[in-house]
Amino acid sequence: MDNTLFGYLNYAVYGTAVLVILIGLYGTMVKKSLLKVVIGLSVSDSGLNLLIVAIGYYKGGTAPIFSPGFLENFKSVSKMVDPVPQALVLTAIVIGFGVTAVALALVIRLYRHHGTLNIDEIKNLKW
Amino acid sequence: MEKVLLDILGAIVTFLVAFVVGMTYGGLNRKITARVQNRKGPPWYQNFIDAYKLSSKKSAIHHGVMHHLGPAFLMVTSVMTLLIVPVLSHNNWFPNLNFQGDLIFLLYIMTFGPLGMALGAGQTGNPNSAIGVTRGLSMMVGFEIPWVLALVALMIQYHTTSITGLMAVQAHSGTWLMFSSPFAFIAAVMALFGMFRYSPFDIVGAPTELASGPIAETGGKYLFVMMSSGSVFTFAKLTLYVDLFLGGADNLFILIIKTFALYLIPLLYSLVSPRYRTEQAIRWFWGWPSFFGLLAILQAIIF
Amino acid sequence: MKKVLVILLLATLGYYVAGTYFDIGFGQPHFIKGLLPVKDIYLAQTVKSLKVSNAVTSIVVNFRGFDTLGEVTVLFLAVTALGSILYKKMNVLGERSVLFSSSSIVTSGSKLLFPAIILLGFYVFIHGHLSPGGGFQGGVIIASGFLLMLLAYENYSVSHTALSVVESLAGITFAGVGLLGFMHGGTFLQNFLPTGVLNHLFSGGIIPIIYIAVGFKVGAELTGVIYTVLHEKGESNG
Amino acid sequence: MVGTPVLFIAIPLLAAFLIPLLGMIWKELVRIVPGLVLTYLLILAVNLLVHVLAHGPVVEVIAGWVPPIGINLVFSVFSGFLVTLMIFLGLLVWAYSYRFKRNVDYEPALKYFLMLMMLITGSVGIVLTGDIFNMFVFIEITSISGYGLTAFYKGRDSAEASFKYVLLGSVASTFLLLAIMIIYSQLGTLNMADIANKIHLMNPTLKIVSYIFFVTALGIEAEIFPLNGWAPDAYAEAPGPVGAAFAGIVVKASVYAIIRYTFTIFDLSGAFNFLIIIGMITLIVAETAAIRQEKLKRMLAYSSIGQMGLVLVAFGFGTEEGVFAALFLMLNHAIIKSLLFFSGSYLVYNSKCKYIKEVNGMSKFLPVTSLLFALGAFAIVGLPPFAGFWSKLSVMTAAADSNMILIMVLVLMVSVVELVYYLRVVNRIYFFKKETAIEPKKPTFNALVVMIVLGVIILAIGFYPDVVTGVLHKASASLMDKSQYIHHVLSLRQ
Amino acid sequence: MEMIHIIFLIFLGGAVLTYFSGKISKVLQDIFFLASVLVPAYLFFAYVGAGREATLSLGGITLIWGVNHFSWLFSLIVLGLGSMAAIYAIGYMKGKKRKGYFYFNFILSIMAMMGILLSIDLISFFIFWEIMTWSSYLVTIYNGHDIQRIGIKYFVFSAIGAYAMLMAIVIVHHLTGSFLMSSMINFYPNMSLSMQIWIPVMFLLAFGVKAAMMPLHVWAPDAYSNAPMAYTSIFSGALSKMGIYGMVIVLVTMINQIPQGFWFREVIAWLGGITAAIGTLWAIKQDDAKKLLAYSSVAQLGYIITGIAIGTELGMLAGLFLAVMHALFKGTLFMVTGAIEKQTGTTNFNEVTGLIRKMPWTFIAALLSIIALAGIPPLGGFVGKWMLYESLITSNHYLLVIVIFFSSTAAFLYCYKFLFGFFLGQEEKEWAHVKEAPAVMVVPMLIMAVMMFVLGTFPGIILKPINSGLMDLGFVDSFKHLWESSVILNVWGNHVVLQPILYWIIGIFVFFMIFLTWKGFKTTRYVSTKDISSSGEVPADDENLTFSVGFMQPFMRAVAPAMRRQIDKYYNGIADGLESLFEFIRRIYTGNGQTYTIYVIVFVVIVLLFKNILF
Repeated sequence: MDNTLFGYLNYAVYGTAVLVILIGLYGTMVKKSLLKVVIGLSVSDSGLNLLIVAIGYYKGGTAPIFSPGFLENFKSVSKMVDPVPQALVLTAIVIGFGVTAVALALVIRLYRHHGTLNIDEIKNLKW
Repeated sequence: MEKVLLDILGAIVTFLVAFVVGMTYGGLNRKITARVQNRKGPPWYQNFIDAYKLSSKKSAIHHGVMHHLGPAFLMVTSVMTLLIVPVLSHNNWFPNLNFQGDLIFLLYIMTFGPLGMALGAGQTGNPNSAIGVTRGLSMMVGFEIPWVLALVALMIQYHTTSITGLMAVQAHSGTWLMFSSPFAFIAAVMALFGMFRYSPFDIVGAPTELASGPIAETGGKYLFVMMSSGSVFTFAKLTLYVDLFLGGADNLFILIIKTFALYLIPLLYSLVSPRYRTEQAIRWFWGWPSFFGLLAILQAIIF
Repeated sequence: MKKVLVILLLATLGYYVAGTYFDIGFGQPHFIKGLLPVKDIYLAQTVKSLKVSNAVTSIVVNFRGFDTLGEVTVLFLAVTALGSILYKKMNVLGERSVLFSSSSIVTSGSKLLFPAIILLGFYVFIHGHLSPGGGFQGGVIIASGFLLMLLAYENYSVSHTALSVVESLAGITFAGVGLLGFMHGGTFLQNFLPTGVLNHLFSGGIIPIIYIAVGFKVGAELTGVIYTVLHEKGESNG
Repeated sequence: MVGTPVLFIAIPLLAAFLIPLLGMIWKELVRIVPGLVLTYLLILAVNLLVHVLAHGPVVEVIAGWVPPIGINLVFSVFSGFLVTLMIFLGLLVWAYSYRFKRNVDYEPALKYFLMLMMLITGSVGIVLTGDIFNMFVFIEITSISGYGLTAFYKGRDSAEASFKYVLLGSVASTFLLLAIMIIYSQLGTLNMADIANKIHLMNPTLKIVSYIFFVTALGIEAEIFPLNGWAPDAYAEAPGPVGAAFAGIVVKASVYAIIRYTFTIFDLSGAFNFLIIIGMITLIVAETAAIRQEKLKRMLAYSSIGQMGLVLVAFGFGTEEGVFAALFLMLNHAIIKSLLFFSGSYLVYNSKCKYIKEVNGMSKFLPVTSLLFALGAFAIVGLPPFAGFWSKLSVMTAAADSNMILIMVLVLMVSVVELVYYLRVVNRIYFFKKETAIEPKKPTFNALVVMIVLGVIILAIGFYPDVVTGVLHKASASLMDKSQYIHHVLSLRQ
Repeated sequence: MEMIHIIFLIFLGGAVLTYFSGKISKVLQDIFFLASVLVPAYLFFAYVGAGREATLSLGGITLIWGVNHFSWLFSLIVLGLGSMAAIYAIGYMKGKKRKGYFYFNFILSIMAMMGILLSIDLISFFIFWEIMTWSSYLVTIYNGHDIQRIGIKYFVFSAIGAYAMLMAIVIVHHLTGSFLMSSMINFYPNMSLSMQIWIPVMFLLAFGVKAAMMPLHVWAPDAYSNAPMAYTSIFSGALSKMGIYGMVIVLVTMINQIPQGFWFREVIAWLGGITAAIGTLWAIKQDDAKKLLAYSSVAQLGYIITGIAIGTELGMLAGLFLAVMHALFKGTLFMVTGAIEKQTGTTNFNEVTGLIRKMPWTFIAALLSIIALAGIPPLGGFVGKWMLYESLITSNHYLLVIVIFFSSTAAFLYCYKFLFGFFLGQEEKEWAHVKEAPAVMVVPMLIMAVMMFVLGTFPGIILKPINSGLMDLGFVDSFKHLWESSVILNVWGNHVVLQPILYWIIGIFVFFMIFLTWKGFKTTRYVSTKDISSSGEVPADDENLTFSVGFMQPFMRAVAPAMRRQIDKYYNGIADGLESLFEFIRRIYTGNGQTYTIYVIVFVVIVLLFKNILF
């Protein structure tokens, strides 16, 4: 790892992504409101997506789109960033959306059933 | 066939001897007790008179088959014990069953009669009988322990389980087992107290309290058989002790002396002892007598 | 107490996760030397055999098209699960929740914008193989158009049956195209159409077809989700 | 041509998209079509399995791109066996849930059967796929169907159970993606065989971290303690047949995933012991928790978790015998636990809280169901001559051959615990007086048939285990042969 | 197809047929039941001899069944007693509910026992062992009351034992690569010392449970007394002998081969002795005939265990002879109890009295078996007891012989209690209606009583098979020729000749019987038990004078210190402790989804922290 500005960026991007994941998890684990719990899940998903996309990045890379003239100008595909994480993140986002939708629907059901959003009061099933 | 007849004849003779001696001891017992208590007491032949009277009585009622047969069971035990115990050594008149049984067998055949009698007593429906029986059986568990300890000690010391074997040991060494195995003798004699059920171990019969316990509903011929069985049994037991510990006897006179001497021990002890309750009696037997029995076994192992 | 514990735990976890990714490195080649990463094959093949200029699209729809089929299924299932979870007896939709009614500027503005949004959505997924974007993105844009309408008009309604039919037809198209490829070339989702010329609209074989189907499906499904969740007022006893 | 693995995914997906349309034609079709699909898949699976047993694994590429470029499906004896088992169970679950509740509306029925079919498809996909990211997608398909099915009943705490499931499921997918990205960033590939081929080049620390994340993520689905908080709730609150599907199908798929990662993909020597440790902890905690349960389905759920722990332990021996034992356990557990869930659901059918005490004296009202429950209880604790015995024996044999004496002792002690709580229930069914006024519900005809079929299978395996041991031996051999797997997948040419 | 296969098929098919034929006709069910017990028994004795083997391959394991002299001996117990109990069961079960259930498990138990005896490999041994366990368990809880504790206790103990055995089996398989018993035995001397000790221990744990050995006996009294009496007779008579069967095999073929075997035998012999003593004491305390007999069974099994554990030939013979005798007399006694239960509806001594005149045949059977149980000559029990004492004395077990003797003497107390409680004492009006049990129940009892009588005088009948069985196990035979006659002897050369003794006893008995009856019995008249001299008064008809509460109170007071500690309580304490531990574990699942999420993170963090150790 070089000590240039880019070296710090290294820490900054991954660090941010991990931090966002952790913040999301913290919200999931500590917040009392069901909605906040779901938001926590969503936040950690975002962090994760950020992390995945960041892996695919190359210093100075271009978008993996062979727009007219690209091959003529660059001659090499190695200038492109890795398209695979992008494809994966697309899937991850959609799945994250699906899960969030289901979770929100469940929150609605729980609110209907218990009349509260406090997770500590929704403990009928235990032991 | 001739041998069988001879055997039966021998048995009858043995039985008669045992009956007479046993009855006499019973009479002497009553006499001695009376004298010690500063009474005149009945004559020594009083038991014969009682027996005669009982045997000539005719029973009018019975309480069922077991009640009817109970005395017969009792008699089987007495006679079988008598037949297995060698009455006189070196004597062809009383060989009986001497070589066909051993001490363990004897121990078990001795319990046959009490059980039969207990059944008879039970069928009468008299609660006192049943109470007496339970006390008797409980007490039996008590005194059997020192008794068996003593016997086991003898058996392991001399590597034989038969009475004749033990007698042969004494004849061979010339020493009575009473002296070579003193602890066993002590334990056995203490167990003898229980066997005779004289005071302080007379709670089984408990004449005043239980109306004589097991025999409460028995009279006439039944009582006669029981009484004679008791006499025979007394003699058989004493003979067994003599055989085991006092070197046996060559003729009847010596036998009677030795047995009477032995008989005096429980008799005299009974005169100075009040009655124990059942559990006290059991605990007593599991106390010092058993201790001596264990010592006997220790001795047998070490020597 | 609990919070401190959680923070400690997350800090430890973060230490390891971040450490791992710092080790991997950012923005520089991280593949182990000497290995040929699949992305190089993808980038080469997307031009060579698929004639698709958007490499992400070619991965999403063709190289890893099976993932996308699954992804579409996930969405479909999410809608189904949502419907199942929020299902109410008697088959009546609950009352719509309205916080405050929209002003006429909003309503007429929305009406104006709606066709443009829909058009943009169509554009995005039709050109998915040429430019950034694709079926998912286009579908989302379409759904956002419907969201706008739903927000602007209190009594705006979308036909549930129509949504369902679109959804199903789009899904069937995807799976059916895949099966056609299976029958044609022996493998599922195999390209059986001429690939055309790079950077032309009609190029890439089945890729645009699938992406269009995905676009319709995503649009319909997201609209369905929004519509269902919006009508969730009343009935507190479940 | 006997058919190809991709049809296991494609056909149900197509059907899933079709079902809403078909439902507009005739409402009953939404109930029937999944059954038809599953029947077809079962025939396909059996055919393929027979083929594979004779000719070796079938590797199917998708979209014409050979591994490692494209996604591939592998139908080896090992995965094929599991697929056949899952589809068979799925068919039974379908048949059982057909008219399980009388008065279900059209819409929920549609959604129920759709999600059930996708639950099965997702699990089958997990087992078949040869790509780690594709596996993630299938896991999500399974999970989301699971969330929906768990929350299917209204008016109970099912939403709560489902919410916990969602919570943990999301955490699981987070960890799964983290792990996948670590692997990808190092090896540049997502194909399992390719990864397995190259994994030795990886930095050990990264390898271990990614393995841990994988196990955590899959462990949540596979109900490893302490990751299984959702499981008892979900089992207890989901409809009865779905409980059986969870126990018999979903968990199996997740365990398969863990095993695939441990045996084939990663080459960590400590992983086997790790499996033994977590399996053992799971087994002990779950079985001991089960003994104090008051609700029938929760008890079954804990028991199911415990069994999965035992399966992991058996896999953890790392020997072919261990794998054989584990597969046998999985098979038995799938069949027997399904039977228990099926019959147990009817024993507490009309009860609201499903307390164990409500099964008291049910044998008088539901003789066949009670008998089958008792049969299942006897079988699952491993009493001969029922099916469970043979798997217990093979586990013990494998443990002895691996010199795991302590494990044997612990497993057997836990078995005693298991015995106790199952016997308690059986006692209640047969020898207690009925206390509550809950009306017993007679099983529907198809449910009865399903249960009897399961009972017959239990007896058949118990009396003649050879019907399955041959397949199981080949399946375990195919799992153990890692290089063969890699060879089969990577030798394909364009 | 070998005859052994056919026998098992008949058992199995018979069980199923019996179960389902009850839906058609009760009579048909009875016929099927009898047939499926008696036909295999006949086939076995007629067609299966030593050396015949049958195999079956299951799951890659070859199961081998065959018979040798030793297992033939036990088959005699199982099938003989089983047949008797089956005939008896027809009468006993008449009019009861759940007949099919009972018959089914009855047949399965017998099949399982036969399977155990015929097994040559360990797996089929274990399979049949478990079948035996659960089928007997199912019968144990037949009555349905109080089953929560009893049945489970039985099953849990059995399972612990069986699992220990399973462990031993698989370890043996690991060491030898084979499930055959013979290969285990052959390999045994080559094992490491720890295995040489642990494998027998694990086997003995299993057998000890079934044989109700001391610390493992707590299930037995409850289980024996709770099962229907028709079954308990084989439960106690035959099923418990399976433990003895296994013990003998382990002791003879394995433990005797190593020098440490001495300690094994000592410990087991002492456990047997203590079992006998404790069982007897508790039996005396019981007020219910079933419980009394159950505890008595425990005690008797203690003798048997002691006998076989001493390991001398005489001891083995004694133990096995006692096993046969125990099957006979305890089987009969349980049948007697069952007959009384059937006729009166209760087995409590405090309720039933004075049945002797109502049920005379039952009484005779009971009397003979009690005499045999107590070990009083001339019945068979004596022979076993005698040989046991002789073997103990001649092998230097001085203290053990005292323990055994104490137990055996104290046994008189409960023997008498049994007879008195049921048959003797006051005849109360309450039981005036009681009739003798039906012939189908009485005949088996009487047959067995006669057998006891015969064996008491001619023990050679059964000692010879025992001897050849022991020789099959590898015992050196030292006094084979003498078992032909009715003589029993010990290694010191002392002997008891039984035949003349019997004649003498009969002679004396008959003589005095005639003496008492001569001109007497006809003229005397029977009076009721109310006609007694109770302090000079005649009690009224409605006055209940029966003495049964606190029957052996004085004795119990004497031994009270020994009975203060109940092993049961320790087990209960352990069970309670475990339950609360489990309750605690259960609380891990708090019901809060967030907590579960925290668990996940905790798991990850812990594994990450220890990753260098784990991987």
